Amino acid sequence: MDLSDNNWVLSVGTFLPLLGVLVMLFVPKAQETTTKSVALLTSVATLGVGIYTLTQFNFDQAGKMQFVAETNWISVLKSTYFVGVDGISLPLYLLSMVITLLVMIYSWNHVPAPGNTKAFFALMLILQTGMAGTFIARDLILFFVFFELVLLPMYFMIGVWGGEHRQYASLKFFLYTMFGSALMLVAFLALFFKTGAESFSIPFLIEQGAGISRSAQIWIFGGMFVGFAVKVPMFPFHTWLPDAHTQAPTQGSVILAAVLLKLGTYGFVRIAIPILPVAAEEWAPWIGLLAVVGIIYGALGCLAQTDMKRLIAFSSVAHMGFVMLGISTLTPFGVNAAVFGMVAHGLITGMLFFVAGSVKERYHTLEISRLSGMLKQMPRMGWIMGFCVMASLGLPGLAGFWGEFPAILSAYQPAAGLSEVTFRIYMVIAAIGTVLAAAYLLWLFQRTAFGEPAAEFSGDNNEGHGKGKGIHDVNIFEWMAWTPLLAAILVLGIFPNLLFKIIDPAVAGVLSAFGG
Amino acid sequence: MLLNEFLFLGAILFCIGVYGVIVRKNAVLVLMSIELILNSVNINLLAFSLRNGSADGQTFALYVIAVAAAEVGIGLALVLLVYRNSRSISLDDLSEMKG
Amino acid sequence: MFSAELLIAQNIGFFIIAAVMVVGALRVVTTSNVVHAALWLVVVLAGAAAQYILLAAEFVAVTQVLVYIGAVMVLFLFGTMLTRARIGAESDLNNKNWFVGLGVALALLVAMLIALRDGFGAEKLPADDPLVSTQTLSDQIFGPYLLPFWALSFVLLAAVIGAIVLARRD
Amino acid sequence: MFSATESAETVLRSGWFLENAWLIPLMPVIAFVLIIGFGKKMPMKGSEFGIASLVASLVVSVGAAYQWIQRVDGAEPESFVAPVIKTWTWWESAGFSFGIGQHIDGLSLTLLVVVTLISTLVEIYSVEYLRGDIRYTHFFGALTLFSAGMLNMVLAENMIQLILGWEIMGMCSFLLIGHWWEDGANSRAALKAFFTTRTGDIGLLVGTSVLFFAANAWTQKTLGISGFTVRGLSAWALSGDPGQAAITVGAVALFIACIGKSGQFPLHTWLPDAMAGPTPVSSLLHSSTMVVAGVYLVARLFPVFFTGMNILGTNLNLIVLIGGITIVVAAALAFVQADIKKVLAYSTVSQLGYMMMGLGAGAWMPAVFHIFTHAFFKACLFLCAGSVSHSASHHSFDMKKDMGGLRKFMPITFGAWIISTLALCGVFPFSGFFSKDEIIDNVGHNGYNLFMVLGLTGAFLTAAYMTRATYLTFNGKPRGAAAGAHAHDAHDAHDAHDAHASRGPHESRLLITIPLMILATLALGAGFLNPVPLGEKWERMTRWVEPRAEVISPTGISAVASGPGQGRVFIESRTQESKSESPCGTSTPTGGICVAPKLQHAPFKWSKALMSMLIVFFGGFASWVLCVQLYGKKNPKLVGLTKRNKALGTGYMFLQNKYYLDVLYEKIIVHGIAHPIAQAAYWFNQNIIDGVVNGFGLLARKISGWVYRNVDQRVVDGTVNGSAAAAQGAGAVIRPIQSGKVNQYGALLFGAAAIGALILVIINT
Repeated sequence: MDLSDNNWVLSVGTFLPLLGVLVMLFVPKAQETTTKSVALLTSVATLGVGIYTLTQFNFDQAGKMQFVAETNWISVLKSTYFVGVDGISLPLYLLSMVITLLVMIYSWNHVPAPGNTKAFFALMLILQTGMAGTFIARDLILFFVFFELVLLPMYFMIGVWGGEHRQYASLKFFLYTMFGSALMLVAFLALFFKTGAESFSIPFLIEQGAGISRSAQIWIFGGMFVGFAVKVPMFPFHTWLPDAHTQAPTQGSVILAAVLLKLGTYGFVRIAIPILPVAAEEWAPWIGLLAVVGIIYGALGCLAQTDMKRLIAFSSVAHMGFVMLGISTLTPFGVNAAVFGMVAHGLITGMLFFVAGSVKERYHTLEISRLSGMLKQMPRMGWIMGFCVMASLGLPGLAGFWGEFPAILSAYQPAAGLSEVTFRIYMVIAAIGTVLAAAYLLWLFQRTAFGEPAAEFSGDNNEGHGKGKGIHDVNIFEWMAWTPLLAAILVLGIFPNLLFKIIDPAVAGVLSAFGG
Repeated sequence: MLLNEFLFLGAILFCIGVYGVIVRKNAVLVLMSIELILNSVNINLLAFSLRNGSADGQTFALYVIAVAAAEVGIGLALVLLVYRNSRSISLDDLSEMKG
Repeated sequence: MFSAELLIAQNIGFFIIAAVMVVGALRVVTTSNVVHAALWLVVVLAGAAAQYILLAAEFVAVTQVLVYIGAVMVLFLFGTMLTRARIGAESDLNNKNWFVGLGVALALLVAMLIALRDGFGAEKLPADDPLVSTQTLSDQIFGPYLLPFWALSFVLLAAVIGAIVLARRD
Repeated sequence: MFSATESAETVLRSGWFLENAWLIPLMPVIAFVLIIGFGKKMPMKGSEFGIASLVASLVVSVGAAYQWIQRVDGAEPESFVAPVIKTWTWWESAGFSFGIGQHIDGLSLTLLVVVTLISTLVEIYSVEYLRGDIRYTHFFGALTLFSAGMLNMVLAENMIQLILGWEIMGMCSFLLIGHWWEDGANSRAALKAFFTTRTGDIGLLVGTSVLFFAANAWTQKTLGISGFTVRGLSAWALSGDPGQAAITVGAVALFIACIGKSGQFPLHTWLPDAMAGPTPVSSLLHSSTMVVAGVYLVARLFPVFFTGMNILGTNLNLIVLIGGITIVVAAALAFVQADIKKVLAYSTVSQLGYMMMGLGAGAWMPAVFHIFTHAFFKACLFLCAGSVSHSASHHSFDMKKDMGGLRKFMPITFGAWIISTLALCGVFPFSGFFSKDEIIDNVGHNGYNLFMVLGLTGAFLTAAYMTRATYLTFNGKPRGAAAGAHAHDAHDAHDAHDAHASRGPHESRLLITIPLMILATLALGAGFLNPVPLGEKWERMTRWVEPRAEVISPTGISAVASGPGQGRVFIESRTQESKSESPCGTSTPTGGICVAPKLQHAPFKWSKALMSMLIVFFGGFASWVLCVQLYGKKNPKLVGLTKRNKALGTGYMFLQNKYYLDVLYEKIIVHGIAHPIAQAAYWFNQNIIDGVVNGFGLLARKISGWVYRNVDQRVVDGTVNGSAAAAQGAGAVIRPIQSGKVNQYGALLFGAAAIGALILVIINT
């Protein structure tokens, strides 16, 4: 493969982190700073490559796969190392890099107990490779490998650095996803054999997929559905999420919310729907149903929470519901909204988890009833939280809205062949969901940020302006880690076209089977 | 002779072994069940080797046997160790990985 | 060179041995006495060896007898003794979720049987068995499969050391 | 047909201000950024940014208004005057393109001028009113952004942009109402306001979607613009294309949003609570912005509602009904309030009812004119109330406790108050008369007699409660804080201004009184912009603002007006097409489109006007007598009458509790969702779903035993929502699956394998 057409950038961008891990292995455990800086440098370099990719990306051809690299890999399985990005992959690919870098910065002085910086940073780098790889893989086996590669580091991250119930949470997370991906693998294999056992490459399967008999398609899609739905997570496969999020360390939650959940939805858009259009049409109403149930259900779950982090976790269920609703319409409009929603949710919820983590660090609790008057003790933190809350409940002008409103809009007119009535009902339910979202998020904000600080934290309280002991406002690392996210939320909110422009053609390609 | 006769036999043994692994509590018995599974695999290997008229199957069967021996050795050593530490080899009592 | 009778005899032999093996295997996983289980396992392994012969794999059969019935079983019995398992019957060798095991095992069985049936229907084994001589076998092992062989030897070495380390009393 | 048009071709004037009206919302936004950025460092703590930007916006809007008048006067009489439209593509998705831009015509300009003017005055007033407040800078930031939101909504060129402004306003109102959030009550009020309006917004989202998909095809075909655009929707609504179902659903959905935002019955309960915010906020919210947004939306998309609700077709429709009810219901509530701001709040609600009723009854122009006049006198009234509490009663708003007899202490405030009160009651020649009376008149004229009666009742009640408020505040003897006694239950006491505690009641500083005077003058004079009684040629507003119902060529509005010289084209020559029989609204226009339905105006009759005058005076007089007896002379017959008389008592209680609507919403609905339902869902989550998911584990135990223990657990520590407890419960359930036991891992492994294998088999056979 010649290097002229830049087909090396993706591989480099994906595997650079592993190189970093390799280097880290030779750094003695004691020298934490060195370890950190190696890790940080690695992810900076990775992001550098990512940005180079962005600059080289041909935006007029956003619909087409670019930087394609293909070489033999496992000839026995007829599986090739086949990577490439298009308008759908690129934003998520970059998102994963950015998030990792920011998490690294944040972790600089936030390494959760029980320490062991080296392992922690190494895991994050491995995670980065897995996530990036999943978004660029164009071969099912490759995809699966990366998909699973993501699993283990996260398992350890939760299981080692997590909260008191970490084993429970991590194991639940692990088993769930394992279960899902087992079925997914089966589905992949079935697909492989059904298409004449010739290749695992996605474009090939897209050509061949239509040939599969209807019933077989539906079965295979079912397998993939479970695999992806667990990751999304969709109701009723979501129960691992609150535990995982609540127990995971801040960094874990952020990566989980910002990128990992997107693997599932990405799988739907990239693999399940284009390869099995017929089955997709069969399943769409059910996916839509689960999506709206998830929206309402997640919202109700939030209202029942007393723990801030858990509440945010449940809100993810609701938000991913909007994404799935967009996808289930099978219209380009809806899927655009969904992809935008993925990115927006990644930024916003990631940010919310950052805030939650910092709050936990300062107050040593996330019990909503015990927190109050944050705006008094740390105004900046409070307003940042307010900003994220507003973004998360879909305020126009901030990123959240452009994932939410178009998704609702698209549900009014699903793709041909889907029942309009059903989806219009979904639309109304989803609209109600937005109100509930406003309810729980503002409720959260009002109870934690407003009011007088609780006595137990307010410390030496001279006429109400006294900062509590040990309660300091946003520190420099947090600023460094957060500013990009906040900026992105705002910018994408004001210029949604930045993203839509890239996504649109790619999505059109994905849905070509539906005449989209 | 039919190929399937052997394959079926292998399958049946395999499932019995699986049953044992799941049901048995005593570590030694679990190891035995694993032996069952390995043997069923061997039967398959040999059956195919005969069918394809190639020696690969047999070669692998040999390897499997060797590995099985090693595995049993280690396994029993572990059992012994465990027994020494907690005067029991009932797997129900061994839940260090409990969450 | 084989006559029809011999074939029939083979078949009969196969079924008898197979039956014995299955029964033995069932006892292994059901008996309530560890030592008995070990002995039943011997039966199964012996049966397996016999089947190998039917499958024209003498060398493997011999190895089976030597390694398994010779060494492994002894290991097992020692293990049983050393962990002071009562020679008599024991009350709770099985844990409570036997039906899970049953379910899973049956599911697996069904799946495999169906697959095999569809896969190899009534395919016959070559009657005039191209006897794979022990020589070819050795050529295989020390020829193309040399690397695995080395790996295997390392594994065994490691196993030996590991076993010593683990079981050493100190 | 175009040959005929050349003759009639006239060039519409335009101008820099009209072309660049989109600057109006932009400048406050920039100011907001500046304030947040380095407001704290500025000498005036950032307020200067806000005021400067708003003044700038005011200048631009006035300029634009002037040029619009030029444009209209330059145009053929009775011919449609194309709005000045600019659009830029904001974002595109899947072939749909969404623009952002400006839609400038008489209506939007009216609002623009009013909003910018009042925002400016309110901010000037706030400089004094909130001097030394803890979050002075934040306040100005939020206030400026709030105005920006409203302005953006007013000149929105399409629905998405409108929603943008609408929601930004909602968020800022949340921040402003909750400005003193140390007090839980305030932040709850803020939450309530946001949440209520947000509930209405379901309608906005749904309605927009419905209308978009219903109209887009037509608009794209005929006008080449998206189905979100205001003008597109208007033209489509009158084109005879829409199916009745779609447009009705859309209109109703949108109207629900308006009910929420404009505090119409039954979603009006958030409005009085919104008084928790600082007075300037209340003044801005309730005079010209927030609550007017809903009314404005109806007026803006009037054709949609016209067709969708079949206005003028029947003598009853949702809008007029809600409006009518709101007038009376809210006015009645105003009687039992002791808080002066709440009296005004309810009066606002009832005035909004007038506007809605007017729109619903096809009295478009009077309703819009009422928005215009009402803004001035209501803002003035609120600012008066603020001034009173600021300088006389130590930030208390309780008329009964802390006011009274302030007439002599604060003459300017009193004067302003009286003028605006008269305007509010609609006394000739104050501005209210020319708008409110017109509404009532036209409502009757269009055949909605029942609602005319309601309107008159409203007028009566208005006069009565305003008299009561005036009496309690300015007459009689100073009470409580006003008398110098320190108010401990200060309504919204904040750090500043305890300097006033020492000096008794006194007139406020200039920064407060000047806005008062300006507003009072407007409240007095604004009516003469459209004095119907003086006859046709005086009705300038009608001429400038009311869109003329003329059949025009699609190019008339679809093409973006770029620079001066935007031409219009007639379809038929003027001879046949005379004003009286314009088909717009009544029948499908042929060979062209309409963007406004044809509405006729009620001929003015002094007799009717006098009648309503009498009603007003009677109301005022009766109330005055009552007040003198009740509060002044403490007449034993009246004092505590509600306690003695059963019927009155219950009625009083009923009003006191706001018809128990709050109870319904908060206690039953919200509480219901937030607690039982949510808890149930969560319980379901923790136990049922997790239970199913942990099926492997469950199989390992006796189901009954599990249920028992779980129930037991829940009974013992009777909580399910605590995440810890839940995790415990779930943990107890899931333990078998992750017990660290080899067997079960084996079971899982082989089980999964078995399932996989089975599926493979099934697929392959």
